[in-house]
Formats: sequence, structure tokens, C-alpha cells
Amino acid sequence: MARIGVFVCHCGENIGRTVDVPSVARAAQGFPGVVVSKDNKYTCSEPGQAIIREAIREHMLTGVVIAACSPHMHERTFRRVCASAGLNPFLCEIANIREHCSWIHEDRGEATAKAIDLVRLAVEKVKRNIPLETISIPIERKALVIGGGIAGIQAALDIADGGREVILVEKEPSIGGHMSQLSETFPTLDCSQCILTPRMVEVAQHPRIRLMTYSEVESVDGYVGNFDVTIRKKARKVDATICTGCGACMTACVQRKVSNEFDEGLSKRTAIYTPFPQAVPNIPVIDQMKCLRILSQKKGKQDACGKCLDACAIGAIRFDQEDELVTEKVGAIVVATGYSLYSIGKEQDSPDISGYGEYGYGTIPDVIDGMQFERLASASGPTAGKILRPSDGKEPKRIVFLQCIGSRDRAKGIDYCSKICCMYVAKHTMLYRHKVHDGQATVFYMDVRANGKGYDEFTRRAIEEDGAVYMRGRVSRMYRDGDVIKVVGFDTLAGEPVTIDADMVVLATAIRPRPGIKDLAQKLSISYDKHGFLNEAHPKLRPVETNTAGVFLAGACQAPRDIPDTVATASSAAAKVLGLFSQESLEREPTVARVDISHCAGCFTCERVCPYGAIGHREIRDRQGRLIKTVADVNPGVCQGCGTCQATCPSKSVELMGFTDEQIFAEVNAILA
Amino acid sequence: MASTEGGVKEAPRARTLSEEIYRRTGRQPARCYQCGKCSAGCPMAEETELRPHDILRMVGLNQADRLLTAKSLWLCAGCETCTARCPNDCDPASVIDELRSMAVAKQPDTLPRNLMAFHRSFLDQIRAHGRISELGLMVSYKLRTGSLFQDATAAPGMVTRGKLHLGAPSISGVEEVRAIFKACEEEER
Amino acid sequence: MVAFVCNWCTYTGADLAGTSRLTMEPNVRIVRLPCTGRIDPLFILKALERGADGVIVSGCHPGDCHYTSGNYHARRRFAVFHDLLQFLGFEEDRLTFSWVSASEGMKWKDIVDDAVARVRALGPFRGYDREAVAGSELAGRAA
Amino acid sequence: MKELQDLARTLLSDGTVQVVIGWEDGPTGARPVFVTSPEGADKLIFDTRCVHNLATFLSPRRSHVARLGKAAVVVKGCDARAVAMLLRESQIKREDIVLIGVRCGGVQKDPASKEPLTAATVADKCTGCDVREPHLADHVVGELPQAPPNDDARERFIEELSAMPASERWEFWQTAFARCVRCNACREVCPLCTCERCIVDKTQPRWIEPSAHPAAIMAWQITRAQHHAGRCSDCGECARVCPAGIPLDVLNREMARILQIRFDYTATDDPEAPAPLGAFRTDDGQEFIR
Amino acid sequence: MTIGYYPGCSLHGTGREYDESVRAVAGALGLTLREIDDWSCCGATSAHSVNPLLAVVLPARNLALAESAGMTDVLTPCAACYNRLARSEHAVATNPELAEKMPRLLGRPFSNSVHVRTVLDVLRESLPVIKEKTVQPLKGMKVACYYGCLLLRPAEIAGGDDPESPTFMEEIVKAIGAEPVTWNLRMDCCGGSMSIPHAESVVRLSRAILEDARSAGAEALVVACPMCHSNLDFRQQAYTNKGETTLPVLYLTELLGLALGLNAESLGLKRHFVSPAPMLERMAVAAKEAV
Repeated sequence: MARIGVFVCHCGENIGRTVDVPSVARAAQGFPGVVVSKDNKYTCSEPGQAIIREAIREHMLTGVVIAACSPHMHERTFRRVCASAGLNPFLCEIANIREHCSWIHEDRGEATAKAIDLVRLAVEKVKRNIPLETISIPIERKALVIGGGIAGIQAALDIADGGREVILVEKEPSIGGHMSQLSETFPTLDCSQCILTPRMVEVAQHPRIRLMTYSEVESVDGYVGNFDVTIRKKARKVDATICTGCGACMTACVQRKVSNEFDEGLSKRTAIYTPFPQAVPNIPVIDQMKCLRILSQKKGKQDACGKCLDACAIGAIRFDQEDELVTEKVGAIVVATGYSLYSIGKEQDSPDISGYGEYGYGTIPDVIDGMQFERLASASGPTAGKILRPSDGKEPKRIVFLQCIGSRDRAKGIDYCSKICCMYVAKHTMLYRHKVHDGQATVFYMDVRANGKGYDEFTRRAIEEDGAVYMRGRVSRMYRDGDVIKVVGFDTLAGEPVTIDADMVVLATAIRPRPGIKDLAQKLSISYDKHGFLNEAHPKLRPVETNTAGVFLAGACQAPRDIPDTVATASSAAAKVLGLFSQESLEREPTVARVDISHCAGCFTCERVCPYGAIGHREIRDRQGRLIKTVADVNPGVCQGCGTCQATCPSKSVELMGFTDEQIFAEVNAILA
Repeated sequence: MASTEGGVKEAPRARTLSEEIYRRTGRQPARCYQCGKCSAGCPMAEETELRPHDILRMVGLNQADRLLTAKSLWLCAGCETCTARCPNDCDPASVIDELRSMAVAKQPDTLPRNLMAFHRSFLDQIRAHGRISELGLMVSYKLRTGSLFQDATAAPGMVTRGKLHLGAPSISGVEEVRAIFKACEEEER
Repeated sequence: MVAFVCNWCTYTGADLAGTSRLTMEPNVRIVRLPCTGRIDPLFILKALERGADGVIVSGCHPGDCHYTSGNYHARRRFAVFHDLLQFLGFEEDRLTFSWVSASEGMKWKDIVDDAVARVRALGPFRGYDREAVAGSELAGRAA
Repeated sequence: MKELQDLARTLLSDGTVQVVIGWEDGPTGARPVFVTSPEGADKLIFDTRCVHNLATFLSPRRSHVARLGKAAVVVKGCDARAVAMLLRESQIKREDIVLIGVRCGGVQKDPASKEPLTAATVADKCTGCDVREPHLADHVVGELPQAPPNDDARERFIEELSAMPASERWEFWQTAFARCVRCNACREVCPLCTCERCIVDKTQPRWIEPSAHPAAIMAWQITRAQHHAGRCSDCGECARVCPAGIPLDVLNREMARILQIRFDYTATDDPEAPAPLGAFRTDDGQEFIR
Repeated sequence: MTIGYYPGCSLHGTGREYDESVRAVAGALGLTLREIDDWSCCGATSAHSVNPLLAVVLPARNLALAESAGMTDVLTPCAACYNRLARSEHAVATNPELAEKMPRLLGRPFSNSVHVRTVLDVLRESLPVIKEKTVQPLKGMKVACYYGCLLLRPAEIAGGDDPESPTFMEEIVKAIGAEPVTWNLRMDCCGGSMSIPHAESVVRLSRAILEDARSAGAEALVVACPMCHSNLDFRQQAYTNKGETTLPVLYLTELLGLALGLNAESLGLKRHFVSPAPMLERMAVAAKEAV
């Protein structure tokens, strides 16, 4: 027998003004099952709460209805009140007689009548509420960080220093990412390697970081606190456990003509290689597309070459090594996959993006991009830091830098601003002047966007101290004339066409999402924008979270970012992870679906409509273990409680706790009684 | 990038020049961010006072009076290089075409004499015969401009080489062609 | 009149209408549900059966669903239901489907007032009242 | 006919199946028969009177059939759609059944009639038939007959109804429904009513009153239509067995039209085809939503 | 193969040798040209300078005629005409409102089903035939392939080629043994129709083009546009008068004709202001020596 208590709030004058609160309370007293009904000036106030507590104890209430403001205001408050008085918090219902009644009606009679209806509705519902226990989900306190660039490194270190285990997955043979390719960094002009390498080593040596290079995430299942990830460790063909990184194999390798990705094609490497001398881990991999032995084996010829085998004293070369799949359980995932660069070439990875025919589709040898310039300027680069042009190795005396190549170019398919180019172009002009004192840098820009700490001062320095000439305008066309490059542009400030002779041209090409990012996004069921950058849960208030709980974003996978911003987002992602891990367990509202296995016919229509894939199959067997039937099974950890399954189930064999058909039925009856 | 030559006539009457252009061409001058790529590639840029990007700028500033009387409008060689390379699909070439037709509609008297004369003669030829006879064209043009001896050196050479016919050919569907002129002139109004 | 609304958008929108003190017709009673995806056409039929003269169903705009796709499934369900009722000759004005976001307090007021007005124009629902529909020369046709 | 009988005989004698579900000649025309012995195979017939959709006997609800052992079922092309649906909703496993497809050129409105098929006598469901050659079957028997007369009285009737003012439509259906006695024959015969406990029988709460009150009937009929949306194979059995002669097939047909127009979906015999109400498109029409 | 043919006004006048050589070459390659009956002028620059709608409808009349004559493709040798016809085709294809009112404006049925094609596009298709039928390969002849602008406009179509780095003409020239030089201004405008009203610009532009071609070592400039041709060929009169060196300007089809062994007469080579004769003699001599 239900024993319901009703507490009608005046909310000072807010409700009392238009609703006759006492008569509402009086009316409620008459509802079947209501044993006590009181009105109160401020129900949410401490005295108001005390009254509820007393009543619960005194009348041994089995349910409480608060007629007051919107449940979005105080539902939690009153649930806590009930709990504190020993009543299951989910036996408390709110009748919203303020926002939905007193505030929107003028006629006192009508408002009061409506308030009474709303209270009756709540009473009828609460009578059918059942005690629910908040679901608590255990947390696997280990994080997965995808991507070993500066973002991934920072996030991994912060989480590990925070005392939690981290798995850092990097698809290249070494961590370091784009930052390890850079020469100096703006706005301080400190050497990229010098600040990055120590952090890379720290990662390698950190007791709580497990580094998995040359590996990729294969699949992700599960949910926040309990992800199951499968990682593919690509075959290095080198036994990482015994390799000492002596490099003898690389010296021995006869295939020396492989274009060096790390140097952006400006130098060659061997087939067995480490991307760069400071690689972490310093263990080579065999490029299976280029290794003569493997290629000839593919053609059926056995045991060709094998110089590295002979060279390796400890026998770490393992041609029999295969890819290996590792599964790990983690509680949170940080995506730090970074960016890739637009190329002006004819072939593009996306049909809606096109190259620059007017600039020769990248066929003019001395037209290079910003990253290539970084390599030329880098002390560890192919020219040991000398600025020499690719075609003839001469020192260019006139370099033209073009900004917004691809960026802010609707016609080429990329309408956004790549954000970092203005800064690094300014940096390039400085580096150039510092290395080639009589060199003249000319920059074609559209707007100089230098909004960061010390940024504008930096670009000004490039112009004022290092003599870079800035021309506002886009270049229409470039062509090779003898060994100079004619750059046909327009100086919109002077208002006249200009044609500049350049020895080398450097293109500030657009920042683009990583190819394959969409597949990863699907694996993680997170969303991406029309360009392929990953979406945050809220652009202002939840900048590093995604719509999938437990998955966070760091760095340029989300949008074009410079190093300071990248590190900042990486640290905030790490903070989010540590926050998550610091909880006892994950509390989840128990409003989840439950399957009535006795009636479920196993048509799995619910499975099709569930937005969260929370519905699985469950086999019902008799004592002998004979299969009787297969029914739907809800994973309460994944279920978010939308109830779409119940509305879809033809036989109503799945119920959403807290919003059961019976409760809704009762509400409808109560309204129309 | 969809060319919409011939215009989009459904949109409501435009208030600004920029809107009017949009209404007629479906292109948005407002997109222009003055990068000057159009002018950089324009073969006539060094001769004209207003370059493509200046023209788009003035469209944006709604300076109809200055624009529609500008000689530069008539110096466009119609090579469409600007349109081919505009990063914002502003299609300067079509914008210029539209401005020209506005100019013709609004203030023919202020137009550069020899140019209008040329275009007029050209179209008159088509209206009259359905096709162009270059000699006829030259003659009627020279008569209009009175510059009978400009390039006169050419004519004899042309004739001896069988490149210029005297006496204009007429096509049998010439009535049809005239009807088209009529329809389009009404439509444009 | 009964309104079945989702907790995240329309219910909050209705709260906003309240906090903005937008006066509206008093005859609508809201039943709060987690998501339009939870709303079964049977709810609507039940309300009519119990004597409601009109029903409002409202939730998050497409794309804004708190549960990402609940309202998309609901939309299909309602589309079919709506077309079927139409075929059965049900008075459409008694039924209002709408998307009202948490920020559309004003829209909610308009939806309510308009729905009430349209139902008022029709008067009480007597569709199940045998007398009201009996004595039809169509009876034969129906055989 | 012989082909069918021989096939059944082999299947039964070599033990591939324990029962063949087909049609036999009965006092009031063709009727379903369960043949459990090779000898019985001679009983099997197939002609224009075989209107019944035998797929209904595959529904797991019919445990008595299941008890007979592995079954071979004779299906017309259209009946195969129901089988496909049972497969899609994992109500049966393909390997547990043998499907004998019969090439069919249409069936009678009335299972008793032996008349040649004319626009007047052919069953509505057969007009515009595109599955005379049954798909999905393990064996297909019979010659491919010519297409049935193509004149859909039902379609025309729907047009007519749709043209009426709403109030008259309402009147029409209310009068039709008024004769419903809630016998649930429509449910019992339906091959796709596979729920273990039909919503009608749910009491906590009781969404659909068992009474014959107009509201209750309305709730039932709409729920039926809604539950069969995108599942109904349009075999018309519900309408055929309705003692009150309510044109239920017209409702089903209209529902099919709705799905066709709204979601470009048509009933199919492909078990893999996605269900229209199990899926969505972000750009689905919503002109009725404000 | 039969293909529709729209010569356009210039090919009946200043560009006459272009018309002759196109027909001659087509014949030699087994292409049957069906001239559109009673075709009318495309309106050229003047139409779109004065009335952009007229600039769409005038060309469309010819497309409509071709359509009713059952043609699917129309070869338009004149680059300027090509540009107007192609733009018209494109505009109607991409603007439904316009498409809907075309028949009214034209006063005849029109479904925009005909595809306009450039000489380059069509010839490139018959490259195999060209290779096979070449009897006098122009070995070692250095030519500058000049596209100009309109052949490649509107850029969305660009006559099937790449609007910014076209290759069709070079491919064809290579096929007959000649050697295309790499030069810079092959896509720059020659001033086009400015020729009459604004000659000075044309002089400036065409001079730049000719000089760039010559400095790249070209013995001849190859064009596929009568307007370009008259601007580049006729304008050199001034040079000859001043005793400057000149550069013969040949239509692609003329060059092709020579390689296919057609006689210079039928190709209209006599009609040029800058005679190609000296160059051709050099060629012949070279050829003999080679034997």
C-alpha cells in the first residue's frame, strides 16, 4: 500500500502569486495513497528539507512528490533529501508548478487547477516508481594515447606523472612526430630537437609508460572506463628485445636509394632504417616495400641479399617476424594523431580538393614547401643546416615565400585558415637571413595573423630587423625561366602587378587532417567536421572532450594548432583523464533499459535502433544446457536511457527504468482523470 | 563551381550593387577578400585604371556611379584568367560582363565611343545577317568611329589573301535570330 | 490536452518559456520523457482514448538529440503513424509534432497556443462516439 | 504437380526433412496439409486455389509444428518474403528449413473457386506480381506461368478513399472497425506475428483494451499496421480470415505505399535488406513536424 | 565517325585557311564533318559585353539546330566560338531556371543534349590514326604550342584538358614528329577581340608571346584559334616593315596536314602574312639530308 507524501512549495511569491498553494496541498491530501500533504514557503530551504525528512520517517513514506520548480533545478537536491532520510532517491518525483504553471499563466483558478493536475500526475507516477540503485561501473585506470607527436608525448607524460599507467601508440618507427622535423621554433627560436628530445627519452624511460611504436589501433570496443582496444604491432623484422641500435645493419644495407620521408624527400635512406639519429626507440625497422631480400622473396627467389643479417652480430634481424595483435583494457583514450600537409600536386587524397596547376603542380624543382625548408634549415638536415636549393645545390639569394597555399582557398577545396603559417613563414625569413646574410626574402601574404604571446612582435622583427619584404596579395602564376622562377603576383597595397625573380620558392601549405582519421573516428565513434578534423563536445566549454565519454582530443587532430596550443590541449586532455581516473567508480543514473527475457522473442529490432550499441544477444538454456532461445540483452554500462528500444519493441519486452510504460500510462490517466 | 551565366532572375530586387550582381550571376562579390590574384593574372592589368580586384572592391562598396562609367570595364579582353584562378569563385569575368550590360542599360552616352561602336556594329551585323562579315564589320565600325584609316593598311592584304569577303552573307534563319535579340533585350530589362 | 516531450530540449525549452514569463494557454499537461525516441504512438492513442482532445509531441531538432539518434528513429515512426492516421481520416489538427530546442521558449509558447487554438476550433474529440459516426451510407462499402 | 510430389517424396524418404508443409485438396477447396510420410506426398497439390501463406507455420510460436521435426515448406514467390522476414528477425535459421518454391501465376480471391483467373477472380495481392519465379528457395518446381491479370481493384479503392474528405474516411473506417469482434484471427494467421506475448495480451499496463470499444479496436488496428510496417509481405491472409470482412489488406497496402513514398522501401525477399523502421536518414522528410 | 561542325564567322573570313585545313585533315583522318545547317554567329565578345543573356542564347541557337539534326558532338575549331558555345552549354546545364526558359527565348525546342568540342579534343582522340597516317614526320621541327586562353575556358571544362597545365596540343605535335619547346606564355592572352578597338594592347601582348616563343628556340608558333592567329600573324606585318625577324604562325591543322602529306595549297598556307615557306624549305632540305 502506497504511502505518498506531497510537499507543495510557494517558492516565496513565485508560485503563490498565481497558484493557490494551500488548496493544491489540500486537494493532494485527497488523492488515493497520499498520507501527508503540506505546503511550504521554501521547500528547497534547509527547514523545508527538514520537514520532508521528518515526514518520511514519521509517516513511513514510500514515495515523495515535490511540487515546486523544474526538476532541472532541484531534482538532485530533493533526491538527496530522500536518501538522507532513508528513502530510495528514485522514489521522489517533481511536479513542475513554477516554470510550467505559475510563471506562464495569469488566471489563478486555471493555474491552480493545472497545478493540481500536475501533482496528481506526479503522485500516480511515483506510486509506480521502484527503488533503483545508481549503477557504478569500475574504471580501468590505464590510458591509451594514440599518436606519439608532441601532443601524445605531453599527454602521456602528464598522465604517467599523475600516477597512472599509459600505453602510447605511434604508427611510425619512432615517436617525435612533426616537431622532430622542425629546425627552430617560434616565437623564441629555440631548437626544436633540443627541447623535444629530452621529452622523448623521458617517455621511453618512464616506468608507467608502455611505448608501442610502429603500431596502430586496430579496433576499439567497450565504453568509458572499460575500453577494449586491439593494437596491431607491425612487423619490424628486427627483434626489439635484443637490438642494441648499433646501426651496423644500416651501414651494411645495399638499398640506399629510398626517399627519406623524415627529410621530406630531400635525402635518401636505406631499406633497414631508423627515421632519424635521435629516434626513440633507437631500433631500426625493415621497409618491406624496399628491402631487396623481401622483394626478391616475393618473386620466389630465396635468400637474396641478407647483408644486414650478416652485419648484425647478435642476430636481431628476424625476417620471419609477422604483424602481431595485442589487446589491452584501458579506461580512457587520448587521440593525438596530429596533421598532414597539403600538397599542390595534381593528385589529391580527396576528390573535393585540387592542386595548383598555375604553380606547376609541384613540378618546378626549386618550389618546396615549408616542412622541406625546415629540413634545409635544420642542423641535422640533409644540408646540415645550409640553405641550398634542391635543383643544383646553389645557395638561393632570393627566396619568395607564399602564404595561404591551399588555405583560405574555396576553389581548391579548403576554406579554413591554417593558423600557424603566418608565424612559421616569419620564422623562415629570419632563419634565411641569419644563414644567408645577403639573401632577400619576399613574402606574399593576405593577412598576418599573429595573435599569440609575443607573436606580433616576432613578425614585426622579421620585417624590421631581418628585412623581409611583405607583399599583400596572392600569386597568380609561377613559371621557370632558365634557372630563375618567375613569380607573377600583385601588390594590392601598392596597387600594381609585380613579377619577382626567385631562386627558390617556399609554399606555406595548408594543414590538413591525417589521412585515415575518419576510420579511427569511426572506431572510436566520435564525430569529425566536413574537413575531417575531429569534433570537440563543445567548442567553448568542453574543448578537449568528445561526444563519446572517455575519449579526449589533443593537438592538431582537432584543428590547425601550433606547439604551445598543442601542448596546452594535451595537458588539459591529460587532466581530464586523471580526473576520470580519480573517481572511485563511474556513477550512472539507473534509468537504463531492462529486457523481460520471458517474453522477448529475439527479433532484435531494439538492437537496430539503439544509438549506443548497448544491446547484445543472450542465450537462454535449460538445465541440460540446451539452447531455448536467444534474447536481447542490455549492457547497463553502455545504455544511456533514451528508451528508443522500448518504443520500438512490438511486444514491449524491454522497459526503461524510471520511465516504464506503466508509469507513463498512469501519468496519462492522471491527467485525464 | 557552377557557372550561372544568364543570371538568376527569381531573387527579389536587389538593394546593393553586390546583391544585384548576385541576383544576375549567382556569384557573390562579397566573398572577395582582395587577394589580387585576379589582377595578378590579368593581361590588361598594366593598362587599366581599375583592375579586376578593384572592380570587385567597388562593387562591394556599392559605387555604381563610378563603376558604370569606368573605361576599364571595356578593356577586359575576356580571357577569363581571373575567373579560372579566383580562390573564392567570385568569377570576376562574369561580374565585369554584368557591369557592362548594366552600363549599357543605364548610361550608354558615357561609354567609350570606339568600343561601344565596335560592339554595336558587331551586333548589328548579326541582327542584320545572322553572321559576321569581317570586312563589313570593319567598314561599319570605321564609319561609326570615323577612324577610317586606322589599320587600313591591313584591308588590301586581307582581301588579296582571300581573307575578307565583300558583300555580307545572310542566313535564312535571320528572322529567328532577330527574335532572339528581342527576347533577350526584354528579359534583361 | 497532453504533451509528450523530451527532457533535454523541449522540456527545458518549456522551462525557459517559464523563466521568461511567457503567458500561454493553460490546458496543456506535459509528460516528461527522456527522448522522443521513447514515445510510442500508443501513448497518443491512449491519450485520445482517455478523452484528450489534442496531443503535442515535441523533442530535439534533428542533429541535436541528446542521445544522438533517438529523434531520427522517432521521426520515421511518427511519419508512418501520421500518414496512417491521415488515411484513416483522423482530424489532423488534433495532433501536433514539433521540434523545440532548449533555447526556443518562444517557439514552445507559439506551439502550445496554436495547438490549443486549432483543437478549440474542432471542439471536443468525439471520434470514438458511435452516435457521432454511425448511420453511414458507407457502411455497405466497408463490407 | 508430379514434380512437387516427387520432390516431397524424396525429401521425406531420404530423411532430409520429417514433414513437408503444402496444400491438399479439401472439401472447401485447397487447404494446408502436413505430410509426414513419403506415401502422403501424393496428396500435395498446387494450383490457383493455394492462396494460403504457409510461411506462417514456420513461426516459432507454432511449437506444435516444430515438434514434427525439420520441415520443408512450399512457398509461392510472395510467401518467400515472409520467410525472408522471419530470417531477418532471426526467428528461424536458414539451415533448419527447406524451401520448395513453386512458380505461380496468381491465385484466386476465393480458395474454393476453380474459375480461370480473370481481373474479377484474381486475388488483389497478385496484380503486378514480380515474383512468379520464387527466390530464396532450395528447390523450385513447376512451369513459369503467364503473369496474372494486372488490374488492382485495391489500388483504385485506395485512390478513391484518399480522395474523400477526411471526415468520410474516418466514418468509413469506424464503420468497418465497428464490426471487429476482437477475435484476433488476423493475428493468429499472420506469419509475422511472432511475438511470444502479443502486446494485446500485456496487462501491466493494458495498452489495448480487449473490449470491442471503438478506441480499443482503433488502438489494435493501428498497432497491427504499425508493427507490420516494413515487415508485411502483403499475403492478405489477415483480410481473408477476418470473420467481419474488414479490409485489413487495404490498410497494409496503404502502409506499404507510405513506406514506398517516404523511405523508398518495398517489401522484399532479401533477408539482408534493412528494415525501414530500424533505420533512418538524417534527411528524412519532416514536413508534418513544426 | 561523323561529327557536327560549327565553323563560325572567322573561319569564313580571316580564318579561312583554318577552315580549309580542318576539313582537309578531317578528310585525311576519316572524320566526316557535318556542318550545322544555317548556323548563326555565336555573338562573340560583343554579345557578352552588352547583354550576357544574349551571350547564352545566340550560341544556343546553333546547339539547338545541331540537336534537331540529330548530332551529339559539335566540333568548333574557333577557340572564341568554342568558348561561347561551351559556356552556353555549361550555363544551361548548371542553371535550371535558365534551362527552363531557353526554348521560349530560342523560339525552338532545346534540351541541351549536344556536346561542344575543341579541335584539340577531337584530334587527340584520333592520335593512333594520326601516327599511322603520318607520311612526312616533321622530325626535329621545333614548335611552340600556343593555347591562349579561350581554348581552356570555362576552366571547369577546359576542352577536356587541364586548364592550368594543358598537354593536348603537345601530344598531337609529338605524334607527328615535331618537337614542342617548353616556354612560358603558352596560356597567356593575346588580346583577343581587342584587336580592332584596342590594337595597341594586342600589339604589346602578341609581341611578348612571339618573343618568348622565339627565345625558347621555336621555329614556328602553333595555334588553334583564328583570333590568336590574326593577332599574332597579321600583327607581324609591322615587324617586317621594320625589318625585324618574324616567326611563322601555323594552325595546328596546317602542321598536321603537312605531316599527313597534304599539299600546302589545300591547307591555305599561302594565306599567311608571315610566310612559312622558308621554314618549310629548311625542313625539306633537312629531310632529304636525312635520307
